[in-house]
Amino acid sequence: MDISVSLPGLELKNPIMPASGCFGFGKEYSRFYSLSELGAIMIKATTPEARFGNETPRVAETASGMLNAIGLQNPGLDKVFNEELPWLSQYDVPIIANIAGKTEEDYVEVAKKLSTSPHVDALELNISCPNVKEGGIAFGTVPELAASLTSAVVKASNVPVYVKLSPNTADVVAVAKAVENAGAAGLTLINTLLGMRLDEKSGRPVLANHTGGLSGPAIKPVALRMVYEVSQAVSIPVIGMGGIETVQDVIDFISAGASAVAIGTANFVNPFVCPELIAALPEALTQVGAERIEDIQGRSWKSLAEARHHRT
Amino acid sequence: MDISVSLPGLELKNPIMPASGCFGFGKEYSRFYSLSELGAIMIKATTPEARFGNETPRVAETASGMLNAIGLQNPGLDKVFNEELPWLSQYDVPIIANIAGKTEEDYVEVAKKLSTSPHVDALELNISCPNVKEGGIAFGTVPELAASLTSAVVKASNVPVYVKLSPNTADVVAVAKAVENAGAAGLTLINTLLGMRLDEKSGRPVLANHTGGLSGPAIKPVALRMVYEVSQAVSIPVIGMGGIETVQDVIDFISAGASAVAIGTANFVNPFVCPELIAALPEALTQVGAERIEDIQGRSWKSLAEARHHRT
Amino acid sequence: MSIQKQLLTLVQQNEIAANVYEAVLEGELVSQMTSPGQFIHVKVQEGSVPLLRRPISLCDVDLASQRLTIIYRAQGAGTKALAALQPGAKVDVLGPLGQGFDPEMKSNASALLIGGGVGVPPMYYLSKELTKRGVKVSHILGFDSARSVFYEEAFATLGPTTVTTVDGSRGQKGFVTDALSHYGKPDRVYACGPLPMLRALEVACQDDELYVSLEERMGCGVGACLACVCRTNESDTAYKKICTDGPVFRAGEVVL
Amino acid sequence: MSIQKQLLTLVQQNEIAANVYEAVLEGELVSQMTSPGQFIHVKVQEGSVPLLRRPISLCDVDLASQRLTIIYRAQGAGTKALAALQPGAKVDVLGPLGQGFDPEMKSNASALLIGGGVGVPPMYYLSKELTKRGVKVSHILGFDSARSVFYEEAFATLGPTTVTTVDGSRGQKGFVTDALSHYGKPDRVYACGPLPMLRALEVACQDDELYVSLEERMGCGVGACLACVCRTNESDTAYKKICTDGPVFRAGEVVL
Ligand SMILES: Cc1cc2nc3c(=O)[nH]c(=O)nc-3n(C[C@H](O)[C@H](O)[C@H](O)COP(=O)(O)OP(=O)(O)OC[C@H]3O[C@@H](n4cnc5c(N)ncnc54)[C@H](O)[C@@H]3O)c2cc1C
Ligand SMILES: Cc1cc2nc3c(=O)[nH]c(=O)nc-3n(C[C@H](O)[C@H](O)[C@H](O)COP(=O)(O)OP(=O)(O)OC[C@H]3O[C@@H](n4cnc5c(N)ncnc54)[C@H](O)[C@@H]3O)c2cc1C
Ligand SMILES: Cc1cc2nc3c(=O)[nH]c(=O)nc-3n(C[C@H](O)[C@H](O)[C@H](O)COP(=O)(O)O)c2cc1C
Ligand SMILES: Cc1cc2nc3c(=O)[nH]c(=O)nc-3n(C[C@H](O)[C@H](O)[C@H](O)COP(=O)(O)O)c2cc1C
Ligand code: FES
Ligand code: FES
Repeated sequence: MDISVSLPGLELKNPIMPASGCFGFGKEYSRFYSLSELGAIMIKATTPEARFGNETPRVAETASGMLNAIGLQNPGLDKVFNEELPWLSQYDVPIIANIAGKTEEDYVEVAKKLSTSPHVDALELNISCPNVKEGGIAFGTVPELAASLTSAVVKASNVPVYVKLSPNTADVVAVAKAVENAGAAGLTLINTLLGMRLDEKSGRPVLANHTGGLSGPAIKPVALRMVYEVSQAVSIPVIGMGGIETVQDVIDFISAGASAVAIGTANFVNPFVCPELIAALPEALTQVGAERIEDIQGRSWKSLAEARHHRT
Repeated sequence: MDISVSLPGLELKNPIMPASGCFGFGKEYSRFYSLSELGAIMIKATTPEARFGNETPRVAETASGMLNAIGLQNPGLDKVFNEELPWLSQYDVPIIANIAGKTEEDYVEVAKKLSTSPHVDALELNISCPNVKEGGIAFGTVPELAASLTSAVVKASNVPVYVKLSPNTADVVAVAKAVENAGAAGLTLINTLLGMRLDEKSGRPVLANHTGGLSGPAIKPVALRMVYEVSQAVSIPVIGMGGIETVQDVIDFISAGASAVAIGTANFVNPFVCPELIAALPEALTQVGAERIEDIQGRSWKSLAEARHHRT
Repeated sequence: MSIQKQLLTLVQQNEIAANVYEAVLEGELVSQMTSPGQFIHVKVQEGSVPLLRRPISLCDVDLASQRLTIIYRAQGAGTKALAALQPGAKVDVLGPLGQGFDPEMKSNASALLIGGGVGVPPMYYLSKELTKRGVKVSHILGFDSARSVFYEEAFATLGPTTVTTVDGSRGQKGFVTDALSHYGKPDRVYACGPLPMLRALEVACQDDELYVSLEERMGCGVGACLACVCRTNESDTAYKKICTDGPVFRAGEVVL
Repeated sequence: MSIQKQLLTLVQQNEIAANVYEAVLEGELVSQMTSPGQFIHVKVQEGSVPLLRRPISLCDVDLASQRLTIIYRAQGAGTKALAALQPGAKVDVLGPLGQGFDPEMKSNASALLIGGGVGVPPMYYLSKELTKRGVKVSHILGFDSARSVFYEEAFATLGPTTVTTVDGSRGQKGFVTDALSHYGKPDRVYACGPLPMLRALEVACQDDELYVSLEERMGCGVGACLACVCRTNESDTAYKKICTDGPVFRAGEVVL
């Protein structure tokens, strides 16, 4: 079965890719399987300068989820450009570079340089990191700010720009439409929900950063709802993520309207999750009567629209 | 140990109460234990007219959580006033009446009448129901709208008004401050997060309403974070809720800054959860070195503030 | 009869048809379970996955040994976890819940019991209770295919029994309604199964005294959350709760 | 030596001190586990609660029988669930992970091994490997109180062993640092335990060749998520990952 997917700038062998921040720059998981098996790789957020990130503890577990407050630790633009990306070029896999910063200038600087790398196929504009004051979350919750940042980055970039949306907002559709109008080639969602855990004895926050981003199966219902809403409202493709662990989860996100999906937290639980999902997908598609991804993409709302249509 | 709590309009024997919509008007759980054991009862949302609510299915399960889309089904203002409330008066327990509507006039009408009932001790203004188009969620996400609705209801009410905040917003603190300034006597949070589940085979939404409100342990980290942020920013009391199941969860919410807590979904899992938590609380407080609720209330941020203070 | 929550002990569990399990639970609480058509609400395992209880009908009760039998299809997370439990496991049961079938009929009256799929189990306890009262029982049991059939002989010991399968791989090919003609006009008809089956029976048995048992996704199981309502014809906002007013209703009492 | 994920079989489990469990796991993967100080990353049970793996040090390995021993404190959700498993259970193990202690020393060299609480277990495998190489080992094992003490005799068969307890209910009263004076100047010191203990040792053993094993909350355990970093003195942004660069570091290599 053909499970390839074509997206702006990205010819994916399959719709499964690791999510940014959960896969480093690929080296670690390359010890478990060949990265060429993946649909694409979303690499860790890059900022202009190297960053240490937050103090530890940086993770805490919650019911069916985890909190993280890494704080955009990364080796900085130059090192990513000169070392990480060339290393990745040994694999036959599209690279989506996640970019972050404090100011519009930061984003533009990273976008400009990374998008000229022969190894970068698309950018993922991270306007939704909840773990650093300047992590772009303000950009991500105000449609106008999101749009103007998107315009600037699209202008600076040589490759298609995907915008990563924050779930910490009252109206994700408004942000989605704003960045679509501003030239985004696609959308990726969701980033983590802002949460916290307290130490049982002391009552203090477990995370050094106090609050962190909630990911994992706990957030899947929220993610699915946002993919469902956004994919109906825009005409650019959506890459869905949030709590995906099983091939049924992949089917669910595609049914909700995603063209491809990303896997975050599940890599930590099972380092082989991405190749396992890729291997399981054809059979799962057959089970739901699909011959290719598009057959079920958005079927959650397409079937409802048809039902409405037939009724009138 | 004294676990009583005094809040505006409410003298609570203990800080544990069932959350609105998860306890009907009390009758069902009165078969399991005496309602007089409870700190208070938050009764099901009341609207001016009787409502049937949404079609079924109305619930779906998710990882460590559940979705509901009841749709504010209730017997209407008159029946609540004339039948449900007088029935409840046989118990020695404060009643917090949750009120909802489509328009400001609706809210005011319900507030005016219910607050004159001798059996109602406080109102809970539900500006956060995600399951009906007019469920107030727009009121709940825009600070100005929330404030003007709160003013109107406070003016109409004979009893203190608590405002129930929505988590489906980028800035819960802004809404909290706005309604505090508008005269709210206290805040209750959080209501459910908007989510969805798809049927595995058909790919269609499981809920007839398509989307629903996510509750249960999955949302606890988000709820805790919001209680933590809001309780630091306002000087009115906060009643915390979202995923509480165990006495440790109660300790966590109080540590985060809540003065009392409400239990929703857990009632469905264990009909005895409220009295069990009430019974377990004194020992749990002792374990963390507290002699009364206030000793640990807000300790998550009070200790951090002290640490900051000592450092400078 | 009071609703209680108790840990029952799983004493036996068998797969009796494809993905269909028969489990026997033992404990004091069982002595409350005297009404066929009632259900128990099962918390399959501790912890938050699966979170909610699962409603399962009483299939058989032995008051003397304080044992109850349930039969369920392992389909989703909860029932699969239940199927994985080993004898000796403790199972958290809330019950008995709901209004069961009224088994009071005159001796020698005739009753037709119709079950579809996992709607068959409650019919067994009901059939035994009716038989005790001298009622002449007959059964129509509908399944997908031979692989799904269970309890055919057990029912046959109580009264005439027709099995139908959709694919004809066992018994009569077709739906339960296709077998109605064998049984003339019984004094009462009891039915439990998928909604389309119940709707078809409501039409086919419109002249009979028909009782149906309904299913709906539940939250609390005790009437508090309003997850499980169905409409009645009385008014736009009138409703019944399946968990407490039902699951058994007289045909016509609620809108199917 | 490659990291793999495999289901090991729990063959034995005992509570050997208050809330402290010794578990023996068997499977092929064990043949990779040749380096003391390395750890395994354990998915205690299927499903999303607990979600993440738990890092636990190798305490002993028997390559011949393909069995490993771990000792862990049952404190939170994951380790409590692990403690509840019965022999025969399958446990999903990822490993071996991290850089262990370097056990290569000259025969007859002297090594002092210091463990605190659940930092004691890795010292046992290390002590056996050093002993194999003819190294003279001594041990200081620090615990809270007599109730928490384990493996005292096991260590004593390998070399001189001092137990300290904070409350003095067993061995010497005080901290491990209070017992250092008994052991002169060893050629090398190895330590694993709580951060305050390691910090105290960094000061007390500043003239020694000291190796410490660190703990931090982990996400992936394989170097990808950056949950477990610690700073080094090289620069503001310089760091080491405990899961892959460690957990064992030469004192001074990282900032404690
Ligand atoms: C009164 C009553 C009696 C029942 N008796 C039986 C019986 O004797 N044997 C049997 O096999 N089944 C019976 N059912 C159906 C049974 O409850 C569901 O099959 C079961 O809850 C599904 O759980 P799951 O973990 O397999 O599915 P999941 O898909 O994991 O369930 C997710 C959620 O949906 C609910 N749900 C899913 N399907 C149904 C359904 N058909 N009815 C109600 N809730 C559902 C679950 O309770 C749970 O909350 C009965 C249902 C009701 C309401
Ligand atoms: C390299 C390494 C080796 C270890 N070896 C041992 C050992 O041999 N014996 C032993 O008893 N303990 C050991 N620990 C500590 C052990 O990992 C934790 O006690 C355990 O993860 C706590 O899990 P829980 O389910 O009990 O706690 P929870 O409170 O349920 O855990 C919640 C989360 O916090 C993490 N966590 C909590 N405490 C710690 C901690 N101290 N260190 C790391 N993560 C933590 C958990 O992994 C989990 O992700 C080791 C830790 C590391 C990093
Ligand atoms: C440890 C960790 C680090 C993350 N770092 C980033 C990041 O650098 N940039 C980003 O856009 N998202 C980051 N995310 C968010 C994930 O890419 C993903 O959007 C989110 O975790 C939801 O997916 P999941 O539930 O599959 O993990 C991070 C998530 C985790 C758990
Ligand atoms: C079935 C159901 C019905 C609810 N109905 C209401 C309601 O009528 N009014 C309201 O303010 N909140 C309602 N809620 C929200 C709860 O009061 C509570 O805020 C939320 O469920 C989070 O708490 P929990 O995780 O303990 O359930 C409802 C929740 C559930 C699960
Ligand atoms: S399941 Fe809650 S009212 Fe019926
Ligand atoms: S735990 Fe993920 S990098 Fe160490």
